[in-house]
Formats: sequence, C-alpha cells, structure tokens
Amino acid sequence: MMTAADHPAALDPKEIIARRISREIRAGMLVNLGIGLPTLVANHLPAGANVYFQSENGVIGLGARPPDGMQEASLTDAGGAFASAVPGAASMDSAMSFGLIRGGHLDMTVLGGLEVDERGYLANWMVPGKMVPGMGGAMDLVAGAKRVIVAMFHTAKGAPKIVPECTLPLTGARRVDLVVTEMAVIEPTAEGLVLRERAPGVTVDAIRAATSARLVVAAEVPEMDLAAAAR
Amino acid sequence: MMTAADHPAALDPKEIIARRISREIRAGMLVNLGIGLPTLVANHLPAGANVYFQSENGVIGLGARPPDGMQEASLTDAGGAFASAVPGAASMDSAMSFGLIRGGHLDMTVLGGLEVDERGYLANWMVPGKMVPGMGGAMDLVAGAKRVIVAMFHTAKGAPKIVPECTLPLTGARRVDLVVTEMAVIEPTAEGLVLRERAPGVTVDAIRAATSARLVVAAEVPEMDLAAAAR
Amino acid sequence: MKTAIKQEAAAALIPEGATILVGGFMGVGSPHRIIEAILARGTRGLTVISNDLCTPERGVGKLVVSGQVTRAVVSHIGRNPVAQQRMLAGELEVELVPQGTLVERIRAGGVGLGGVLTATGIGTLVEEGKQSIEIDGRRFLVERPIKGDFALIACHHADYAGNLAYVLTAHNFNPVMALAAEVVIAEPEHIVPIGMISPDAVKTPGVLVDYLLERAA
Amino acid sequence: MKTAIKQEAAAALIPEGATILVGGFMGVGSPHRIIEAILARGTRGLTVISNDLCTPERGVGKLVVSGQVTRAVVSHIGRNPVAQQRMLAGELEVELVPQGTLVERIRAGGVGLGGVLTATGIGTLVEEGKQSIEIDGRRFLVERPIKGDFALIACHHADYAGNLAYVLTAHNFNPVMALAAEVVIAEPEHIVPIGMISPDAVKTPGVLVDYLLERAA
Repeated sequence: MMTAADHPAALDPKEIIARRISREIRAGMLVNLGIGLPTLVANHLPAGANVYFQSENGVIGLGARPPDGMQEASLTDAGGAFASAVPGAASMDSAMSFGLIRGGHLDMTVLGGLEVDERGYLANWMVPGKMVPGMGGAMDLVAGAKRVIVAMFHTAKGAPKIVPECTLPLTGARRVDLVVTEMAVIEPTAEGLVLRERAPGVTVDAIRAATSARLVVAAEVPEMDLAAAAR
Repeated sequence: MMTAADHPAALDPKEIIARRISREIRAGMLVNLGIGLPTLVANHLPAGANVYFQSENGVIGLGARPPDGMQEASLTDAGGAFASAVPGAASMDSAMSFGLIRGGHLDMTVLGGLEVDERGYLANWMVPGKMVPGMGGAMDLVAGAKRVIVAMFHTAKGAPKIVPECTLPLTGARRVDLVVTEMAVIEPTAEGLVLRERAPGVTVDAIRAATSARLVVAAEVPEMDLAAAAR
Repeated sequence: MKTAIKQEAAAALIPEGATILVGGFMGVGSPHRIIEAILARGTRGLTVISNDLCTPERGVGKLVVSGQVTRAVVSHIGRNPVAQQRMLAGELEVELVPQGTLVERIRAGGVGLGGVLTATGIGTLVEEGKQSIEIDGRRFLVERPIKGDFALIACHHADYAGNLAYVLTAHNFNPVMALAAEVVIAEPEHIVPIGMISPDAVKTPGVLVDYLLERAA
Repeated sequence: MKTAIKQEAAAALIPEGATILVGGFMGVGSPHRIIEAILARGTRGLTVISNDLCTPERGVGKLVVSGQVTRAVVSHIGRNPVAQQRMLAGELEVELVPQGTLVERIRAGGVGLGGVLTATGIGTLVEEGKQSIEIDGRRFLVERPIKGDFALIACHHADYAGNLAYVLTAHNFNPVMALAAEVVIAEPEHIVPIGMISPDAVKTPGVLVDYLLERAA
C-alpha cells in the first residue's frame, strides 16, 4: 500500500514539519506542544506510543479534541480550546505545572518561532510596537525543558527566519536543540548551525538561499525520513 | 456549683498556663500548638468554639486523641502521636503546611520555651553540647505566625527563664507577643517586658524574685482570669 | 462556618483602585459571576493580576473593554485585540511576566518568601531593571513577590467551612492566588455540607477563604 | 506503564554513598519496606535527607543505628537518642534545617529555582555562613536548593502509570521529594489499574516516578 509518506513532495509544508518532529519523540517521554503548528505533531504518533502530552494550563495526558457535544468546560488545552484526557491523566495547578517545566521534568517542548539565530537563540514572542501578546509559558519552556525543538516555516514572506542574530526580542538565552522547517533540519551547536537533513527534493543550495545565517554543511546531507512515526 | 476555676490555687501549674492561654484564642482562629505543655491548651476550649488547630505535619482541623483501637496510622500530630480530625478538616503536604505558617496565615502559635529575654526573643530549641534535637518547625513558627505565645514554667530548677539576654541559641529574632507562666503573664514590648497579670495568689515581689530580666510593672497588676475559656 | 453571599455583595467589597488576583486560564476556572457583578457595579481603577486577559467577550477581558482596568499583570493578553490596542496606545499599563514566574511570584507572596530566584527571562527583556544573583556559578533573576487586596477564586465545589476543590484544567492559578490576598472570595459551582469533601481532596483549606459566593441560581 | 518491582530490587538500585530523600514524619508516610531492604542489603555511606530521624526502632532511624548513614539533613533528630549521641560524638554529621526551609529547599531543587529567600533563621545559628539579600528593606537568607540521587516515597495508592495519591498526615515531604531526585522509587500500599485514580486526586504525576514497589504481601 502506498501512503502519503511515499510521496513526501505531495505533503503540505506543515505536515512535513509535524511528521519529522514526531520522529524525535520516544516512548515514555513527557512532551509539551506549543499552540498552532506544534500541535500537529501529536497527529503523527501511533496509538499506544506511551507518550504523555502536557498542557501547561494544568494537565498531563492531554488527549484529542472531543467531538461536538462531548466537551467539558473545565478541560481545555493551552490555547483555551476544548480537550480530552487519556486514562492515567493527572491534573494540577499552575505552580505544579510550571514546576515540572522549570524543574527539568519535561523531556521535550515543540515551539513555534519567529527567528532563530547562529547562537541557537529563539525569538518567538513579540514584534515590538506591533504584536505584543505576551510570552505566556514560552520563556519557561525555553529555560526549563530538556529539549527545545522549534517548528517553523523556513521563511516569512520570502524573508529568512534563520538569521545571523535575532532582530526580535529573545525568548531565552538558551541554545535550542533542533530547528525543523519544511526545508531542513538544523541543529544549533557550539560550532554553529549544522544542516542535518534536507526535506525530500530540496537542495542544499535552496536551503542556503533561504537562510541568512551561516550554515555548517557536511559533504553529504541526507533527506528527512518522513515514513515512520514514534518508535 | 463550684469548679476548679473557683479555686485556682488548687490548679496544677500546667493547668494555670493552659487555661490562661486558652483565653487568648478567638473564634475563627487557626492555631498551632507546640508539642508538650502547649498541647494542653486545647483542653480548655468549649465544644463548638469554631477554632481550627493546625498540626504542621499536614492537617488543619486536628482533633482529640482517638481511643484505643480507633487510631489510623496515617493521622498523627506533630509529635507523631495518633490524632483525629474534625469534619471540615483539610490535609496537605509540608510545603503547603509551612506555606501557611510562613505566609502569615496562622493566627497564633503556642510554643514551649527555655528562655525569653528583654528583647522578647525566644530560645527553645537547643542546649549546646547537651540537647540538640533540631528546631523542627519552631523557627518557621516564630518567624511566620501572626501571634507567638510562649507557654513555659517561670523557672527551671529554681533558675529564672526570663532573662536579660538569652544565653541559649535563639529560635528567632522576632519579639514574641506574650509569655504565660504559672506565675505571670508578661508582654514583650518596645519598652521592655511588661508584667500584665499575676497568677492568683502570686505577688509581684515573688514574680520579680523569680525573674532575672527587668520587668516593667504598673501600679496595679491584676490577677489572671482563669474562669472562662474561649469566647 | 461561612455564610454564602450574593455576587453583588462580593463586588461591593472591592473598592476603586483595588488590586485583584483573578483565577483562570482563558476564562476556564475564572470567577465569572463575580466578574459580572464588578462589571455591573462599575468599580474603576482596578489592577488585575491574572494569567491572561481572555477575550473581549469573556472573563477579565470584559473589565478591560469596560475601561475598569488601569493596570494588568499577566503572562499573555489572551485573544483580546482591545487589550492589545489599548496597551500599544499606552491607555492600559501591562506588565508581562513569564507564566511560571508569575505563578511563583504569587506563591512567594502567599507563603512569605522574599522573592523567586529563576533562570526564566535571563538574557531577555524580562531581565531589564531587575536584580540578579549568582548561585553556584549560575545567574538567577530575583523576582518580587506579588500580593493582592483581593483574590477572586473559582472552584468546582466548596463546603461551608470554606474548603475548596478544583477539577481538571480549572485549577490553574486559583489555589495559589487563594494564598496571596488580604481577602479571598471564592465562587464555587456547588456548596456541600461540611464533611462531604475528603480532607485529601481539599486544595484550598477553608481558613484561607473569607467569603463564599452563593451557588449559581 | 510501570512494572512493579520487589523491595530487594529497589534497594539494589541504590549504591554506596548515595544521597537519598526519604519521605515521612516520625515514620508516618515513610517507605518502610524500602528502608528494610536497604537495611538488609547493608548499603553504607548514605546521606539521608528527611524531616527527622524517627526512633532507633523505626524508619530511617534504623539506618542510623546500623551505621549506614554518614550524613543527615533533617529538621529534627526525632526521638532517636542513638542519633543524638553519635551526632554529639561527631560520628554522624547532621545539618539541622528549619522544617519549612527544608521543604522549600527541596521544592526549589525540584522545580528549578535558584534557591529560597526566607526570613526563617535570620538572627539565629541557621544564618551562619549564608548569603543574605535585602528586598524592599527586609533581609532574607538565601537558602540553597536540595536534590537527591534517589527519592524514596511512600503513598497510599498508585496506578500503573505511576500516579500517586496520599492520605491525611502521610503526605508530608513525599510529594515534594518526588520532584527533586534523579530516580524516584514509590512504595504504595495499593496499586490500582490505570484510570482508577481521578486526575484531580493525583498529587504526584506518574511521569515523575521511575519505579513502583510491589504492594505489601
């Protein structure tokens, strides 16, 4: 049987990002998914993957969106949308929820991004004078999660989002662990931004052209494996 | 009908202290009683006094000792002895329990004492080289409770315990609010230790003789009223 | 024993210019009836400390739209374009605080700590004007405790001793805020007789609660 | 899903010289079966962090009597004359910490705070050798976070997701200690199937728990 994964070129850019990030998740992990694009990652985990999702508003074991008529007003996700919970879920107040995040108990967070720079620093919470919604839990997640993965489009209106130095206010002074876009997988390291993988059919030159930061590029850059979900 | 209160001279010294302190307790208060002598205070509150006792090991609404055969291993007081709980009790972990103490939510604590001095400072947790059991919750109680009342005998083996300056290590650098002994009620103030009341039949001279600290004494020092319990 | 009061009576306790801690996360676990009563009463000059400013049609967001809020201390303005617009226009003073720092600052106020030592915000705008301290070679911001005049708490059920129990994601800031205000007003969905809530299910002991709102009609 | 292990297997995880956080207050809410297994195994050089040292016949007090404890960080030595004697003789190193400071230091370790700013201990021996900081004109001690290699937790019941629930005064240090160790071993009285504990009754989420002890025989 052919699946969408066999024709990755046909995949929606968001799907490429979500599918690739889902492969970073291992059994037994506690994972926090940011609002928006990061949320899609959950769709790519097989049933019974034994992964717990945390919603920082106070639940571990967040489940899928409930069908109409089956929503409970007191069970929502971090975006305020109705959610469900899996058997074995735990609810808690914000002090405990952020205690888990800041205490290093969260194995992974997947966050959206406005900019990532050569230091591996992330800016994702404001555009001065224009969009100042507040950082919510983003700064805590960046400071506290064991792994921080940025899920974002490679460019915005044609302009590179992976830049030499962030022009927007930083979310934290911590080097994020991985950046996944619809074009590439990039790992910030002490030596700079290492290009680890290309999206299927995307050339290294195309990635370079869409990136204003300096990239460290090996002789051979493999294509993303988008076939399998969480192991 | 004559009661023991009509013959206070017949009262046990501990009973005088406990009975007098019980009169400091008001309806609606949250009160913590230290191990030993302070515990006796609870015996002098009328049923339905609407006072909640906190035990710092994690319960608000501590009740009387349960009869033999009705103890529950997971319900004990701060001395580790079996306890009961009243309807409307709340149990909690030590972080919450001490959060209440340190956050100023505890209306009153009654603590034992080894020494109190002219500054109103209390020493009650160790005798260097001899008895060093640890401060337990005493330092938190002294630092955090709204009112700190010291319940102790006036002297130890004839030696005054109310002294110019504590010779034993302090429990805190906070002026306690009241000292109640079997001889006197003394209020530490900015002007010094004010003798507020005498035990029935005890003269001011007798109190002075048993006290090495300077006392501020008014022309008339009334006798303790030991008749009524909590109003 | 607490006597349950009406929402109008609760709102009447709160004077102009008060600082109110308001529970809730995007309106979930918010004391909506008390908020409605404050709205009806028109109390002005409020400082609101809350996770977010919800939406213009819901929760504390409505108090922003009505112009009753002068200052807000939040982690996020929510999906409230009115709040964003007034904030950018300088009509609403907003202090943005990382969510984990916000809840810890309120907890610090409630449990008598001098402040919070945190790595969150280091190297960002949050650090500006703040003291920092080095401990074992790592630098931490010193964040101030937060206390309010009033805490407006929503809970699932209460008893007449004032003990409160919460469910699912409606806990959020409520149990912590109940520690950190001079006057605590709780809005339960249900009030049960004393003894009906297991001591282990109580997350806010009744001694912290000053007023209990009548259950919804 | 957690698989429950035997107490001997739990003790075998703990090497000589380990720092162990042990729940309980005078033995109430202490993981007695794990302690027995450590006693049987004879693991030496332990640093014990616990509220107290109980009695010579019970709880962590037994590990002091057996000579397996080198260092103790406690608020009180309990009613343990053996501990007192060894402490005064210099054979057992004891750090005495005010109970509220002890639990906050463990919490700080567990939730990633740089330390605790507290007024408790100001003007006493507890202050010696410690940094202090002035905030709004008040002086606070800077107390260090505490973490352990292992947390040995007692609870009333657990499920196979590792979620833990506690009762009455057996909560004490357990929920906080479960946050502050590399490896968390929980000793439940009962283990129920997943889904049997309400999410609201869970005070230690299963993600914090590494090992679950078999229920008592």
